[in-house]
Amino acid sequence: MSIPVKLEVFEGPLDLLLHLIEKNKVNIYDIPIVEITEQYLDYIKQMESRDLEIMSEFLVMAATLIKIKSRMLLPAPESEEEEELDPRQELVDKLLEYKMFKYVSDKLKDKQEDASRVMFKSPSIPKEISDYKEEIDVEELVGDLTLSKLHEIFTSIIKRQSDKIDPVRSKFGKIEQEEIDLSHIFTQIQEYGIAHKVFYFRNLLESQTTRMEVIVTFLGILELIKLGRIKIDQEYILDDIKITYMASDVITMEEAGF
Amino acid sequence: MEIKLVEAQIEAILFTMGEAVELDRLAMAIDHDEDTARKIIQNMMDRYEDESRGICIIELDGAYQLCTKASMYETIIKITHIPKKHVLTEVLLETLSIIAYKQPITRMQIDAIRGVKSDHPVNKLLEYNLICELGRLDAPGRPILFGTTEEFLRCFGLQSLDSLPAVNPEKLEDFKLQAEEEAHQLTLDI
Amino acid sequence: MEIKLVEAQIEAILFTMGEAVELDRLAMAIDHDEDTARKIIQNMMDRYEDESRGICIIELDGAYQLCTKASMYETIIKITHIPKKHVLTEVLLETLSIIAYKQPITRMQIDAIRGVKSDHPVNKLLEYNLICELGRLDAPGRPILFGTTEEFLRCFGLQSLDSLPAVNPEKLEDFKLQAEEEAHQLTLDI
Repeated sequence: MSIPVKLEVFEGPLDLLLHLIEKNKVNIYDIPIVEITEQYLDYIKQMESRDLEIMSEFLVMAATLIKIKSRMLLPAPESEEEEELDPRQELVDKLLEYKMFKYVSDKLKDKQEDASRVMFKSPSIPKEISDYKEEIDVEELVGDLTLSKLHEIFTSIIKRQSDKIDPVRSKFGKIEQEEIDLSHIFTQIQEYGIAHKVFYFRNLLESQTTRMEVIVTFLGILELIKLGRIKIDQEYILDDIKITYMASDVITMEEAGF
Repeated sequence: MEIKLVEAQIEAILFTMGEAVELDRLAMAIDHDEDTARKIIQNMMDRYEDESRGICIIELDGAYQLCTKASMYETIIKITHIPKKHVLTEVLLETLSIIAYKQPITRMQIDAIRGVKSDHPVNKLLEYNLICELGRLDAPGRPILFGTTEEFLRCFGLQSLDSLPAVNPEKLEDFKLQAEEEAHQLTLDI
Repeated sequence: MEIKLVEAQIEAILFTMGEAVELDRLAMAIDHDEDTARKIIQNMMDRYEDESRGICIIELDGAYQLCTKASMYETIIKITHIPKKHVLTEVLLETLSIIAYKQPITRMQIDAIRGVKSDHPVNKLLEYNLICELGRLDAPGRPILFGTTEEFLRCFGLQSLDSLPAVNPEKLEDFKLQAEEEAHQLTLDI
């Protein structure tokens, strides 16, 4: 798929999704999830964000889309008493809420423009009322606040702060931010595939623990399905995904065309 | 006339102070109760509407301030340079509207609605004094709660939070209809 | 009425400028010659004489300025003496306690501990004279260092900062251990 050379900048995954929905002129209540997910993934592949924080937020949404997509591809359980909720519902609600705030922020912008035409005047207390420096009675302000109360407040702040420090990670010392290399993981999955032929998604994750790595691995799997190099089965919902590697060689990401 | 004198006093106070003056302080200064003070000010506000007046009284959350009428803008910029106010970017506006409508709200709740981290816009809005900390939520981690300031009301020409543009459920329905219409006009190629 | 509009414009200009504005500048802004402008202003001055007005226009050497009437003096003194309500909010207390125990401390360090920009509470505490600037840190940007004032000591009945209750290092260790234990009890479900 061809993508415009200059990528638009989006504030976040919801912003991007809304844009795609509008661009495709589709109903937000009935998002063609397959199409939108594909375009979404195309977009984030083009993103050259060095900012892992931002990138990971886009990736989390990618994973959500993929999850919804896979749930929609599954046949709905037949004899369920309760009617199955549309897997898209939660996302739709989020999108609508976000869209609503985009709408009101536009309204507020107009209001601000109108209001900026109004001028105020700075105080002009006559000089002779020289004692106008508003007296603040500090003693009254402090009131019955005691030192021990102040101490208590400080202690709780410090406690909160040490709670925030993850004791496990903080022991690692300085953590170098790790670049997650999609092409490397892409190759790894295939090498694993050649060695094992049939394996489970969970097997791939054994050595990988960060959320980012899980997401990237999952993206890699999706690419390989698209390329027809693997096939996946999942007998029951939430069951581990069984992967069968069908090719016998390793293809690089460049060769695969991205 | 006693009432005329009180009006003059209120005008003088608002003119001198420049900033918004709370009703209770005004009432105290003119030696009347708050109800009477409010009525007198309401009355004055009506009379400032006269087309020969270039200034008016605005209400900001129970405080009153003198300012020029918006229609005077063109004339004023002829004579004086008006410093540009902060231009709020989309991100800031978006974050600000979430805070305005959902206050008191924590940063995490803002993040959840926006789908992205909001530290930066929140700090910028604090810096511009458009939002402030309201305290901490009584929940694990005791996260900070944010809300809007008087400056926010002034900057957006709002009397109080009640005068925020309404977002009613009907509006959501509108979005729905709009989306459906658009969808009907197209043949989808899924 | 055209003349009414011009009056409104003059009022708005004088209000915004605050200071005295020369006749020729005023005339230019309202698109009239100086004679007409002067006549209109004279007329306005008469009407400001009404007892319901607290402000008036004065002429100073061919320039005009808005100011409060002399008779309003007592009222203005009164309002400036009615104190605003000041309270040490949760936000202020938190910031004050950090400064008291960590002084000398920069604003950035306060931000880091609180997890949010703290310009506003710091400025308020400065205004209340509970904290003051102690100098500058010898580091890039030479940030200001803050500490508590004598006023602070007096209000809390302290002889010197040494009498601040200590937060001992052991206590800190305790916190760390606690946090670690809690972390161990969690099974990570990644």
